[in-house]
Amino acid sequence: HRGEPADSGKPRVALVLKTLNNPFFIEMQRGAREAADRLGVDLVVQAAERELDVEKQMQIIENLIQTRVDALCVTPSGSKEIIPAILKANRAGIPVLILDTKVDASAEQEGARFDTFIGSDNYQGGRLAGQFILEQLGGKAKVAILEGIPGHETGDNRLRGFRDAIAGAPGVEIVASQPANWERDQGFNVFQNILEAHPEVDTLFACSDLMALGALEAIAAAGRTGEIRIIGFDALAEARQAIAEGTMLASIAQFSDEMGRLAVENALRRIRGEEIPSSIPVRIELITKEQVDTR
Amino acid sequence: MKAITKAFPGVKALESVDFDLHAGEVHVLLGENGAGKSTLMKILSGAYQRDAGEILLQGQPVEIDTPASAQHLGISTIYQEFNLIPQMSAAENIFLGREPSKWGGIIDRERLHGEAALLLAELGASLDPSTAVRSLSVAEQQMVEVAKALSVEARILIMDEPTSALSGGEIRLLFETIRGLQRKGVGIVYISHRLEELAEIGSRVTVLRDGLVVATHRVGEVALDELIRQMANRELKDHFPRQREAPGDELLRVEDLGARGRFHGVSFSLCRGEILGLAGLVGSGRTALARVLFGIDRFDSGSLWVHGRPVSLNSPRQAIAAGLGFLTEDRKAEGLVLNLSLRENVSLPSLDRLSSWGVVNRKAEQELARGFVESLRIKTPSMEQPVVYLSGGNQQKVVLSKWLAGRADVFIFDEPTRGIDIGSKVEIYQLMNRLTAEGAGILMISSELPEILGMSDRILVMHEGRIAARFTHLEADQEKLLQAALGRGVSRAGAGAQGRPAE
Amino acid sequence: MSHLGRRFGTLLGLVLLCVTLWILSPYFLTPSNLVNVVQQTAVNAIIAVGMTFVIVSAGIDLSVGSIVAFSGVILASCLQAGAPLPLALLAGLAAGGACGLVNGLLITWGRLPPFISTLGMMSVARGAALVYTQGRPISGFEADFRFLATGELGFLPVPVLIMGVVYLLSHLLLSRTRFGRYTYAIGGNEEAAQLSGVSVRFHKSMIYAFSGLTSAVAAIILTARLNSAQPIAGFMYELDAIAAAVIGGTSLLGGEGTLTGTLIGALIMGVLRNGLNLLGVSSFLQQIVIGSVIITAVLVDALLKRRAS
Amino acid sequence: MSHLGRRFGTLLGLVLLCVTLWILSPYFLTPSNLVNVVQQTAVNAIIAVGMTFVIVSAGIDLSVGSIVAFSGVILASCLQAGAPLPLALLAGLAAGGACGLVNGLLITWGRLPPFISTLGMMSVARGAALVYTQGRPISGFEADFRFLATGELGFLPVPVLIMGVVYLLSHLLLSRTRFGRYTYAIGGNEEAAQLSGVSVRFHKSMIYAFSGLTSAVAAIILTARLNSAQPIAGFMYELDAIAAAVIGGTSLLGGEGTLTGTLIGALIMGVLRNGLNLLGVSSFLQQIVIGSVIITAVLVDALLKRRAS
Ligand SMILES: Nc1ncnc2c1ncn2[C@@H]1O[C@H](COP(=O)(O)OP(=O)(O)OP(=O)(O)O)[C@@H](O)[C@H]1O
Ligand SMILES: Nc1ncnc2c1ncn2[C@@H]1O[C@H](COP(=O)(O)OP(=O)(O)OP(=O)(O)O)[C@@H](O)[C@H]1O
Ligand SMILES: [Mg+2]
Ligand SMILES: [Mg+2]
Repeated sequence: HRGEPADSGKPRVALVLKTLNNPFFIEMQRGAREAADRLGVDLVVQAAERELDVEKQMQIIENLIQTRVDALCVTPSGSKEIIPAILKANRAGIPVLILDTKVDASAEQEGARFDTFIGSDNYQGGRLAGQFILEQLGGKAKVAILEGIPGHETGDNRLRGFRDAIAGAPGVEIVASQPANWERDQGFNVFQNILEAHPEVDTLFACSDLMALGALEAIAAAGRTGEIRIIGFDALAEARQAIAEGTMLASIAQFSDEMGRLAVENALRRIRGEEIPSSIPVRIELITKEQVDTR
Repeated sequence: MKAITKAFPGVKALESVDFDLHAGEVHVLLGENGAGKSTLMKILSGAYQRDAGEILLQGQPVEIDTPASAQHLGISTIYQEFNLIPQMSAAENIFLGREPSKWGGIIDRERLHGEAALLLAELGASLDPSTAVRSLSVAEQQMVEVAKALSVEARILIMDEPTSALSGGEIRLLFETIRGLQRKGVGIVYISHRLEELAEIGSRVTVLRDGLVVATHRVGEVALDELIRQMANRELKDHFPRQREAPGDELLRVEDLGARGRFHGVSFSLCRGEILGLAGLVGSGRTALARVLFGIDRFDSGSLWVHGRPVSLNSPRQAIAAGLGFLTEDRKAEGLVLNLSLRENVSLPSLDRLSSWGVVNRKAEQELARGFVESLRIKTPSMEQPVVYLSGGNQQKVVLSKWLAGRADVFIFDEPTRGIDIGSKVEIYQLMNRLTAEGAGILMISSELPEILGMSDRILVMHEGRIAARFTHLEADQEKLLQAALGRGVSRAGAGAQGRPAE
Repeated sequence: MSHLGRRFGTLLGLVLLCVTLWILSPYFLTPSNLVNVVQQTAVNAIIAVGMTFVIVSAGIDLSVGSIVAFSGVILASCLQAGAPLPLALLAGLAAGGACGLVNGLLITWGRLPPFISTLGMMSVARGAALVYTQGRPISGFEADFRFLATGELGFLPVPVLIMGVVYLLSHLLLSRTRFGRYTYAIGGNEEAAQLSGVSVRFHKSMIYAFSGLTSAVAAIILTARLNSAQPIAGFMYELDAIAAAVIGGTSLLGGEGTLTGTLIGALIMGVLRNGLNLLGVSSFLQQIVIGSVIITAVLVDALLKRRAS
Repeated sequence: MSHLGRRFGTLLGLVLLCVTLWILSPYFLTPSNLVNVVQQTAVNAIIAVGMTFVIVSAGIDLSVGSIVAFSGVILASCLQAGAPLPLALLAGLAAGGACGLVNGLLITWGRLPPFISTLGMMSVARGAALVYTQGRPISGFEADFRFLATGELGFLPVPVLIMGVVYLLSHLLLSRTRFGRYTYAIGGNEEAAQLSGVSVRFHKSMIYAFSGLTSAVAAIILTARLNSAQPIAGFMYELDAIAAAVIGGTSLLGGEGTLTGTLIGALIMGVLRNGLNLLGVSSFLQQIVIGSVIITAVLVDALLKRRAS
């Protein structure tokens, strides 16, 4: 009397995202969905309501294990906190593919096995942004930073990469670094306040495009459009448009749709018993006007 | 207590008051509403802190800074306003703070209920100790309060208007209990506005007026009229000023009305210009009837006419629109919005009339409130005083004003003079006279038989949810009413009131 | 007295905060920064208006943030579909008011506790916004709409003006009208209000609808300001709005509160966040400071009150 | 009667939910999944214990999530510093209890509204956790500690066992002891409780300390489960805990509520989330479903109650 979800005979792949409250992951979902439709895969996408909630992500994985999916693709909300969940999947004999965020090195000690890592490095992305300032902007900048939620790993990595890249560069000075909690409206407010205290700021690095787009409007409200170079992160569609219009200078693209596609493709290969590489790098690029225009 | 002084913002409640209490006596405290009686006792019980003065217990100065420390000193209190936890059972309330327990902290429920049942039975209260207090009637709650105070072995027992919500039977039993305590050497402070009680149980009496002690007498050495003069600072001649014209058209008619489990077969009518008294014992169904008449609760059988038309009232709003007004017996729970001001409480049912385009006319509101403050002599520092800070009697006057201010002509008054001093009562009776003269009819529920006898034109007596007897005010007397309320001699008394049939 | 004392205490808290910031930062007490602060406060302050009505009536509204998102995307999609500005605004307001009304009906006719009904609405409205937009923001509007955030009349930015008008009208509504009086009465003693002939169900429903409406007004400003409506907007706004009301002296037990108090409460939070940015306080420390300042501001108030009594 | 009716209604809601899921998904009613659900519910359910005490006393505790994070990192740092397990556990519990006690003291001696004091603590404890760890999680513990999450006694996972013990003891505390009676009394009518000689200040302080303590117990399980203590853990847990209590029939106005109700409330939320995952409902729709189910579950309850009266 009860429908048997696996009755289609299609391979079932689960994709567990950090959250769907973020265009980055919506793109990832889209990429995965397209691949799944193409390849005849039964794709289940689940995400916690809140990106920070590592425990909810663990619950989702536990629950999906109960439904005996054929493969599990996960974007870890916490690089260490994901390990117990991977162990559970291992025990259930479900292949695990990690996306976007690397699993902490201690996984090996713990005996947690995953089949591949598909993605790029947030730390690397932060470095790219920093190097861009050094190399392309003449190495001179008074920088303000908009941080994500304090203590949130993704933001921390981007931030560390950025700071490491510009460390020691004589002409680059960080004059302000404040959290705007990943949110567009806080990006607006916080940057408006930073501009009050530091009118000399000429460069903004925002740990996500959402905050950058908020700041963009704050700059417009202050009548200083074009005076401040904005570098965002994620290369959202809106950010690309802003880059094309010249109101934003650059953003870091991680191609999450590609990650989604690769995840489904490789999950399928893994289910069929084929070998897959233990690491599948996805491009990470700095997007500027040229790249946007050539698309 | 020596030279006790206490001020509230805008009010000097007590001014250098001396008060003493001997073991085994009942010291009655008299005074008008707002005279400071409750305040004085709250200082003794640790609920308030005095501004100046001294408290001596058996000659030793003591510091009473919390209710708990008063309890340790053997001072037990029945407050004028109920202090019960509505969600908890009667038994739990009675022993709150002193639960019988075993193994350090686990409550011994059996003992709790057993002892509570015993205490309540002693007081003649036939209520199940496990019922939640919020579903008890006001009178029953009062019994719980009394039981709560008696559950401690106290040296001093303070009783602030313990009988204002009770009727004859319970009062007698309560007095028995008081006498028993007296014999055990407990000193009792007794506050009441029912002066007839004074002679019955009082040993000494102290009169307070405006926060000052006027005099202390031995009971029996002073005439009632003299006490009244000392309280009110004026003469009071007629305690029940009755002025009535011949009754006019019928306002309200009830036929065979019944609500399951509460009352049945109730029929009567109320005409313009008359006061219909409704007497009965606690729990006889009077309040339940009033609630149905006002559209709060539904009836299961029978019918209801207002102004000659059959109506079915589904909400108080509809009842008010139909010309009804209902003064509830529980002023704190149902009558007042405690944190709103006097002005705002008085005008609440009349806001439709007092506002234009939804904007409240404050001037008109103030005028309205001022009128009642003056005519009912409500003691308050201002019209803007939140009613929570008024004395009990003055709160009652606010509830009364609230309904007098409306445009009703069918009034249901449930214990209207509860806690009101004798002087103000007369004023309220005069107001009732004025209402009837203007063509209103009043259904007056009261447990004070003198009031029922003194003010009603006709009297109904309820017993266990039925009308047990009907009288005209001429044929009734205390004994007849009491017998009927107890369910005795119904048939004999029943015929008289049919003199003016409902039809 | 107690009312006034209360408001005075929080006002003192605000003043103390401002003086501290004025000493610590040269940028704080500049006209442009002050205008910024008020402007940044507008969204929360406006949501807090409806919240104050709700809390005064002894309720709570957890759905305001989600209603901001929902009415924002409705408004934005109307604008993008080319609807004339007034119509789009009306659609946004109607969406917010409707969500609020559903809250009210669930509470009055469904007899749900306000916490549950608005918690449910919080999820449902957010989910509806996400489904409606497929999770994507709707961005890029005409100048006439954006004027609502970027425009100035005299030296006053339009959002500040809107906030002023909302506060003025709502203050009159709460303190001068029958509707306001019934709100206090319901919050103070619902049963007494009912027995006094107040149609409690009707009024409560209206109170929640009003809260939905003010959230929609906030959504208009937010959308115009960011030039974008996001389905994930307004996240955790309920907490800020409740905080503004409670810091401003509104009691969660109902029956007490004023809109001047709420405005002060919202300003305290706005000034605090602004100050932390101006001072460049490190992100980890910010949380500690915010918490401590909120506690201190209200402690000042509580102490003053104790003095008075 | 009303108590029982209330609990019965929510229980019926839970049963209906389970039956629906059983029909919709073959994976739901398997022993392993049921154990799984209960285990996932443990953290929220345990936090909700303290929350129930607080709400019954007519208060609110917004700081539970932050206390989870704070006591988690204290515990974790003790473990990493090589402290013996019992000592580390004690340190974590003490940290939680202390935060709760501060809440209580601010409320009783500082006369702050519970909302404000715990809102402040929510920020401060979170900030303290961030500063203490410099924002980084503390991970990797010995097997003996992790046993608290991964171990099983018989077929019962240890977290479920801990939850059972916490509920049993707390239920006795709330329903059988003076402490419990006073909690109800304070919530029902604080003034009356005071006048009856209950030391309201002392008891309230203890109630908030107890809530801090149960949050710390939850932190132990959470940390062991994730093998990591994060300074940002427990974000928005307060909402889930309050929801569990309120769905379970605890009134935010105080004086009413039971722990069996709260447990049912927590299970409803846990089962619901589990079921949505099993069914593979899309994330956007999930929010709509969660909101609707919460409303429906409590509506069932409200309807039953109306029938009864
Ligand atoms: N908490 C308070 N705050 C402000 N004023 C108060 C407070 N309590 C009492 N008062 C005022 O003190 C005066 C004395 O009040 P009290 O309650 O002692 O009167 P009472 O003699 O008991 O009157 P009643 O017969 O009406 O009970 C009154 O004017 C009252 O308004
Ligand atoms: N609709 C109702 N819902 C709940 N309880 C009710 C309702 N109507 C009446 N009661 C309760 O039923 C009990 C009996 O009330 P009843 O009206 O019989 O008392 P009464 O005659 O008014 O007594 P009193 O002398 O106290 O006025 C009381 O506890 C009252 O509160
Ligand atoms: Mg008194
Ligand atoms: Mg009665």
